[in-house]
Amino acid sequence: MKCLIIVNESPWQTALSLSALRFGRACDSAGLQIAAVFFREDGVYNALAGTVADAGTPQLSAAWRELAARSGARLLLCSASSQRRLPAGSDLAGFQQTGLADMLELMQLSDRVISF
Amino acid sequence: MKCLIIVNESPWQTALSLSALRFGRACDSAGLQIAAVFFREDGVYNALAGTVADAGTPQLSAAWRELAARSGARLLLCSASSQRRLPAGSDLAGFQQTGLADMLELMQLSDRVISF
Amino acid sequence: MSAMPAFRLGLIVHSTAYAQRSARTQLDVALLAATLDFNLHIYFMGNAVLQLIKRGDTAAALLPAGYRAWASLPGLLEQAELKVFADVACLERLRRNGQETCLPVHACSAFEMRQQMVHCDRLLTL
Amino acid sequence: MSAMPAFRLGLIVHSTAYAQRSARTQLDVALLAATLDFNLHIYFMGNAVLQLIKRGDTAAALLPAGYRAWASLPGLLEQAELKVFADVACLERLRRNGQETCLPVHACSAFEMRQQMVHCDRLLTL
Amino acid sequence: MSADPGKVQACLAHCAAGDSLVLLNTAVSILLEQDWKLALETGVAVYVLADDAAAQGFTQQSTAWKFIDDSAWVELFQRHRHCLSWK
Amino acid sequence: MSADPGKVQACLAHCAAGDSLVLLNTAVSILLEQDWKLALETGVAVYVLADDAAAQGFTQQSTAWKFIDDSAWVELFQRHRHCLSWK
Repeated sequence: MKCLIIVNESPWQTALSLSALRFGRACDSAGLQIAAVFFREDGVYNALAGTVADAGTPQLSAAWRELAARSGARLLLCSASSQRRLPAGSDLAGFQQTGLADMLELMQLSDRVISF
Repeated sequence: MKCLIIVNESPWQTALSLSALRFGRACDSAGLQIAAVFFREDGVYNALAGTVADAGTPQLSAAWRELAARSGARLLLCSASSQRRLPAGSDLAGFQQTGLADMLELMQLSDRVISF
Repeated sequence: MSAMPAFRLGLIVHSTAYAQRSARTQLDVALLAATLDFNLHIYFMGNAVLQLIKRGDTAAALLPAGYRAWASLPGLLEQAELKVFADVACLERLRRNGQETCLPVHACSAFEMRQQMVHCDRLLTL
Repeated sequence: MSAMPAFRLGLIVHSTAYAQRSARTQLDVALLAATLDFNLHIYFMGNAVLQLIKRGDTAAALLPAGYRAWASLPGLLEQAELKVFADVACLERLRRNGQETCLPVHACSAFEMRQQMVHCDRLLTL
Repeated sequence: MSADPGKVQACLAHCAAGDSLVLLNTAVSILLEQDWKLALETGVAVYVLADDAAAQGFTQQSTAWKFIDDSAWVELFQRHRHCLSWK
Repeated sequence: MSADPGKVQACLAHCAAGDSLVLLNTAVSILLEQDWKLALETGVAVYVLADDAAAQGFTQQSTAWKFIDDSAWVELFQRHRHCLSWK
């Protein structure tokens, strides 16, 4: 079973990006194929690495890359959202910019979709 | 009369940062002294310049710098919030990192405080 | 990519007008789905239907225009169907206030909305 | 900087526990104000008072610990006063559920809270 | 000062005579509800940011509230010692 | 799936028999309210993410809901064709 995970929230203003990460890890552990994690709106801030994180909670951009490496999931940034929010030349290693058309195609090809 | 403006929200997820900008401009027009604009939590993303903005709405980091130049307001980023969110080496021209102690001191020295 | 003919996409819109700064956050997904000729169901939850009403000047509030592009949705579809649903109580408040939506909207209860949703191939919460 | 002796700061906390990811968002302001020996009023609005209850393991949810540091607040104050206010209905729900707050809290109505607020030199909405 | 329609009721409960209430951003949509002011103490003046109201499509005049521009918003801010946000 | 206590009631109104409701994040605090389930159709199974409940300080067992771990969350996700978020 193939699934698409959509992340709409910034890494710190809510705990939803964490929930999404936990869900992604649990999907991978259960043997589901994660077609992609698609970051929209403030979710694209997940690609930026802060320099510190509170003890006990992950640095999310690194955690997403680790999940991607383990599961084969692609990490996709909505280009419209990114252009509004991220400075030119940002280090987005491991994340790819893509359009909404790709999101809709992935959605069609996936068996399940979940939004955070 | 001296006032302190606090911005807690990201530039796109709500329209509150815009409201704060409008309020700052109106304060300046009315001859109030803006002691500082203090950016906390996701508000620190206001310092990042995206590469595009929708027609009819300002690119906020530039708009804040313009207000600062005109009014003499300092643009202060909460360092704890920034470290969690902004990559090392981000271009934050016009914005200064500072601690919560500075915010509390500014608050004491200001006649009015408003949070967005 | 070409849309499979019978594919029906349900878009669930929770945000009211300018809850986000950009007017295009949900709109762009709907417009794109329409150009791909998906069968499209759009569910406006609660006050989200305020995205469809007529508004005055937005520039003074420093807000981008854009919501009126919802009205162009039907024209983008070739063969596909478009159905728009919104909360009956919220539409009643609009009617009382003399406000109209720029798209024909089916007024329905939460439960009726849900009965429609299950007929979609995919639901996307925006 | 040294705090002016009689300065009373009111902190208004709207966010419940983990509404933001960091447990320190409002806490750090309160702790700092306490070390500066400000007179401190803290107003927990609605469910924000849940920041003060005992919680289990947070690591499994990938959440940082930290809220228990609210309990250290009284120990940081030398001469200054600390008063903590929360919504009476919310505290009643906690009591029914067998949950206690880690700070002594004055239960009050919205209106009573507001009567207290006006005696602060400065109010900060966090 | 409230910017979120979902928070206006909580805000009203904290108002007392002599206060001013400013509705901005999405909170102006509360004007659609017939009963939104039921819980409000008498003697609380209600203001609505005119530019936000126009952007939201609400322009109806009423004796129950007053539309103000941003400079009047700043005047209110100066006149009141405290400004609380409900967003 | 709901992550916001303020949205749970709207979510309940959309539920029908056979649905599953998963409470996560701050939405688990809704368990404090005695009447929160009044508007829920019968036949809707209620699940609460155990790790979130622990982090929020809610661990009371009840016949009205079931605590689940993240792997059971994924199982529910697989079992239902659609997953709607109320956050």
